[in-house]
Amino acid sequence: MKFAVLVFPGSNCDIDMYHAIKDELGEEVEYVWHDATDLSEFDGILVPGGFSYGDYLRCGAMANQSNVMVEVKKAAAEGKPVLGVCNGFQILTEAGLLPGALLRNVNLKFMCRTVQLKVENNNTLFTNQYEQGEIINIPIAHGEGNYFCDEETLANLKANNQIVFTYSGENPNGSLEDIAGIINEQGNVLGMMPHPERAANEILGSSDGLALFKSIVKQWREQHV
Amino acid sequence: MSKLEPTAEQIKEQKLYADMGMSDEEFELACNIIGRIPNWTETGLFSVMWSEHCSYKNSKPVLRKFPTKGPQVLQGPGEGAGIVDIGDEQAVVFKMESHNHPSAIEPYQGAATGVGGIIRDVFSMGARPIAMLNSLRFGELQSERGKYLFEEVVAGIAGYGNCIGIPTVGGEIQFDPCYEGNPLVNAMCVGLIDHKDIQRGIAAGVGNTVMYVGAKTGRDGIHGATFSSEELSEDSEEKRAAVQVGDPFMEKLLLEACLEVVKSDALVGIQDMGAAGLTSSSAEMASKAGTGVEMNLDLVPQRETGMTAYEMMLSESQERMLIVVKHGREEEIKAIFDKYGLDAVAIGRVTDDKMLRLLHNGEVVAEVPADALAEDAPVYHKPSKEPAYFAEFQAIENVEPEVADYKETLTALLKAPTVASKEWVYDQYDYQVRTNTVVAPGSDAAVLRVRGTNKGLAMTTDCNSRYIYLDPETGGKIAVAEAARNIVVSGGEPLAITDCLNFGNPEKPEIFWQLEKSADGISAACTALNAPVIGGNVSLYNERSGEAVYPTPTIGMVGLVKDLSHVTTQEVKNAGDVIYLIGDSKTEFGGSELQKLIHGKIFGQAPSIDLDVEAARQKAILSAIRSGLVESAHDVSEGGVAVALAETTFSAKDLGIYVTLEGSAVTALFSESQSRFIVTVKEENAGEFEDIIPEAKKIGVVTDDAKITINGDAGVLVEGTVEEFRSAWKGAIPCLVKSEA
Amino acid sequence: MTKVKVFVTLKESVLDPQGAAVQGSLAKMGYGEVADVRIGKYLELTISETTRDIDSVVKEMCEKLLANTVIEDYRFEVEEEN
Amino acid sequence: MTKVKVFVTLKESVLDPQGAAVQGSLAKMGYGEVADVRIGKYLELTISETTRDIDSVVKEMCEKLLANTVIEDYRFEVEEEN
Ligand SMILES: Nc1ncnc2c1ncn2[C@@H]1O[C@H](COP(=O)(O)OP(=O)(O)O)[C@@H](O)[C@H]1O
Ligand SMILES: [Mg+2]
Repeated sequence: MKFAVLVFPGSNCDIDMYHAIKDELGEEVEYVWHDATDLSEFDGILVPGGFSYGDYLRCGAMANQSNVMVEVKKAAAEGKPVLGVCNGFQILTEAGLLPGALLRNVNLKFMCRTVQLKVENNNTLFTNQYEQGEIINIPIAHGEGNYFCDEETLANLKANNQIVFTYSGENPNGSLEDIAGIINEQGNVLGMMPHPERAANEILGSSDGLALFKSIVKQWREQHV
Repeated sequence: MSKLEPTAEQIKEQKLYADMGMSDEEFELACNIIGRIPNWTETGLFSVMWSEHCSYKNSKPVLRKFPTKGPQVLQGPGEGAGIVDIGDEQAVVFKMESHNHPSAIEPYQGAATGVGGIIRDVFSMGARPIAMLNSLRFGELQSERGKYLFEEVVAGIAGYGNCIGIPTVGGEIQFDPCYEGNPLVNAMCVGLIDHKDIQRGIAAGVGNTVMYVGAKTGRDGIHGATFSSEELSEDSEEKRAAVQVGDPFMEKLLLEACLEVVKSDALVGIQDMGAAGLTSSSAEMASKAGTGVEMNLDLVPQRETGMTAYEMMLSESQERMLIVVKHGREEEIKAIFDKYGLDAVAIGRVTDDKMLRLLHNGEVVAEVPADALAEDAPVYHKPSKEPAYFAEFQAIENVEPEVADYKETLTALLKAPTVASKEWVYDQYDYQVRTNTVVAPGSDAAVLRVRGTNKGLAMTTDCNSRYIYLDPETGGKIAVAEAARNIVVSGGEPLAITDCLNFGNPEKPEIFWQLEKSADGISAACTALNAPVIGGNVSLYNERSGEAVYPTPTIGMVGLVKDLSHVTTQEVKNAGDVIYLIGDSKTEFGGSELQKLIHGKIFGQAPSIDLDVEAARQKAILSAIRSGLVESAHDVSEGGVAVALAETTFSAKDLGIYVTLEGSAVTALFSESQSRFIVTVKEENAGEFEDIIPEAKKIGVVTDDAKITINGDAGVLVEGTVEEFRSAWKGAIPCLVKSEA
Repeated sequence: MTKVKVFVTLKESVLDPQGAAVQGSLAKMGYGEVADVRIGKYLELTISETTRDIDSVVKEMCEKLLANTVIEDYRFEVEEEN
Repeated sequence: MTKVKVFVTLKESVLDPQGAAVQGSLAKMGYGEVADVRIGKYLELTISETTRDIDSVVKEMCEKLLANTVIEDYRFEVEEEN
């Protein structure tokens, strides 16, 4: 399986994502610059964290104007897996690929720590390697991860089982309903604030994030043999 | 804005140079060097390059004392940052720098631009920055202003470092009233480089092209270096030109572009525009290469209209670099910067006449020998005098303070902001980005893996300025020794140090004495511990309304972890492990947390240190760690053994400790004697461990009850749950920051 | 040159933790009379001569980039040319 | 209840990295006519009845908290009471 890691000016978790795929997962992966106009050779799109365009104005807003986002929308419509982590999640909401928005953390501070997540839905292409209800340790590092959407959207998310991860125990940023990650209705676009790519090797404290990437590959293999 | 500039005659007659911080003698010297009276722009060039901040004119004689050589050193002091070999054709690059005065005026931007500046120093060597550390000093978080400074400085460091995507992995913070009006903000950057990519800041090759890259020049920070070379006073706020605002996004682009450019053989030299911006970078690059540089200022990218030559040359706008490129290959280089949307403009060329020549609006507006600016600043041997307080303190005998309740005292020490958990701070730093952080903040040194190898780099910043105030020479030794201890207990071998010498006004003989003596101490310890000085920074005039800060020569040290399996952390690991204490606890309380707690001030003698003992012990501990015998290791610092023991339980999972300490209780618990360590070892390895470190004393065991029990000769001294001590330690800073004054 | 002032504010229904924090600080500082604070963005655009209709261009920019209409409202004022 | 609108902007000579980045994005999006963007803060204060003089209270609050006068300027408008 071949992954693209998008790189916007100011992305900074791009190499983390790249190495998680290459070194820990052992799959093919390439960096793709923000002005790329063709993603057809890739089977999965990873939108990494960081501070695209400095996160000036609004997190993810300027990145959403890049050429490559047109292609990301195409890939999403074709049903390819698209994963946005942290700033990647913010970009996907700005792009309208996922509902809602991410506001400033309630304590108004950037937070870096490892949190516990609950797998709310293991029946997705991103989570099939987890147990339903499993608690996993994944780091967060963000200043604006406070998920918000209106009531109607929330009702839809619930009705369609689109809430994939919630914070378990402590809710670090004030997210609505402890939401840490959501998926689109079609089930192929996932956005989450915590960083699974930072939890891909025990030497860094946790390898609980690896199963997420393994889930993507498993599903893809099943469909492509 | 372009009002008429004073003429050369006016500058001389009205002594206008004095406002720029130049003395009469210095102005005369400048006149002699160029054989005429310098014009306004030229006077500006001299004044800023001859400021303490750029020329080290007062501190040079002191800096010469430092040992700077060793087989591991690839680049010592003199370039943007020092470089040390780590094998496999790789090297580590690091440096620390202060941004004290800007942070006192505008703490968020002051700290942020300090971080940005030190990062540029590292990537201008061609290195990829991999980690940031810092060393901070504030007042005691009692006043609103004090809290504001603390919160904003931390936010500024976080804001810049997080955005640019370099993990901030460690640091240290002390709180003392002497820093209330003049906080210290020292930032350190560590980078990684392949030997073949090492760059230098030189303008070599007559006819080559000088290019300006990065952010546009504005009127911000004009005369910043001069401002840093004066005491702070009530009118400092007004005196300051437009405050520099950091743009970490711009710097991220500049960083990536420069690291691409250094791979090109079209690049000849590169240097960041730090203090004194365009002036220092051009003059220094020419001087180092033995060439001259001619620049046409009309071509400098400008953010504001109507800027004069003087303003452009003295601006300290951030996120800019000066590079020298082989003639004819400018377009290749420009293409790389274009990709990142950055300005890269040819503004001049390298000449053979050793002059810095500036053109503006078709006229030569300055013509000064580059060496005169970069090399020929006068060097002063300031008078030095032992302050009266020193003899008084030395005459005070070491006595053991009285403590009524040991548990209460331990709790109070854990709550002292200098000892308390710094989690509130490092929670705001992205310490994991780039996924190499093996040991995150919270243990002794931070450890990063070197991707693609099995090696690691341990790093720390340390300086107990209270000891240095009491006894600069001894305190200087301790600062280096403590840094080395933190490296060693983490499984690393000290490689080298960088330092940041934060002192008061060197024109006061007592301050100069502090500077000299602490440099002696640092030198002795660096020699004993085989950790040469590869670079650093001097920040003098740290005074507010005549009151100097404690002498604070911060030490930043990097060590090599030869194999990641050696990585060791401070928290205890398994119930049943044996706890050892290495080193004697003596009646030493001068400058201690306990003294501060009881008396509200410090006095007396600093703890003593024997560098031979220190070196031998560090060697032994590292060898035990490398033999795989050590489960956890921690050095004993502020607050003594009781605090160190408690700290070993705070991030352990449901474990506790049960120990018995010999000797007088207050000394055993709270003395701050040096060269002590706490180590835990699996029971089955105890014999082998004792063979390596015969002097290690078994003091107890790790328990599974999450309790801390410390016994003395005559029974229980301290007993409580880990949780009650942990919450005191963890809650202290958040509580201070929130509470009202 | 035309100056345009753009105001971007959080929608009524969206929580404004920053505004709440400022209101809390003001109360502590003795300004109890400040009952509510909402914080938004204020942008000043300088627009050079253009053949396009300023109002519709600015509206477009707001919709596409300057505001996120899921959580924010915007309004703008076009100043006299000079 | 009185509404006060406070505008906090960076001083002229202070760099505005946000504004510069937004201007760059707008240019790429085809809005080349936007020559300059400066970004500031816009605060809406709701002030309950008070015996103090609104103007001087707001000025005080701006100086002390709402603006960082080292790098920012501020101005405000007091709206009619209702
Ligand atoms: N300003 C800071 N930034 C990041 N980490 C910090 C800072 N201050 C302290 N820390 C971290 O907190 C831990 C304890 O610091 P400290 O008490 O200074 O340790 P030590 O006494 O071993 O030098 C260390 O891991 C250190 O890196
Ligand atoms: Mg330590």
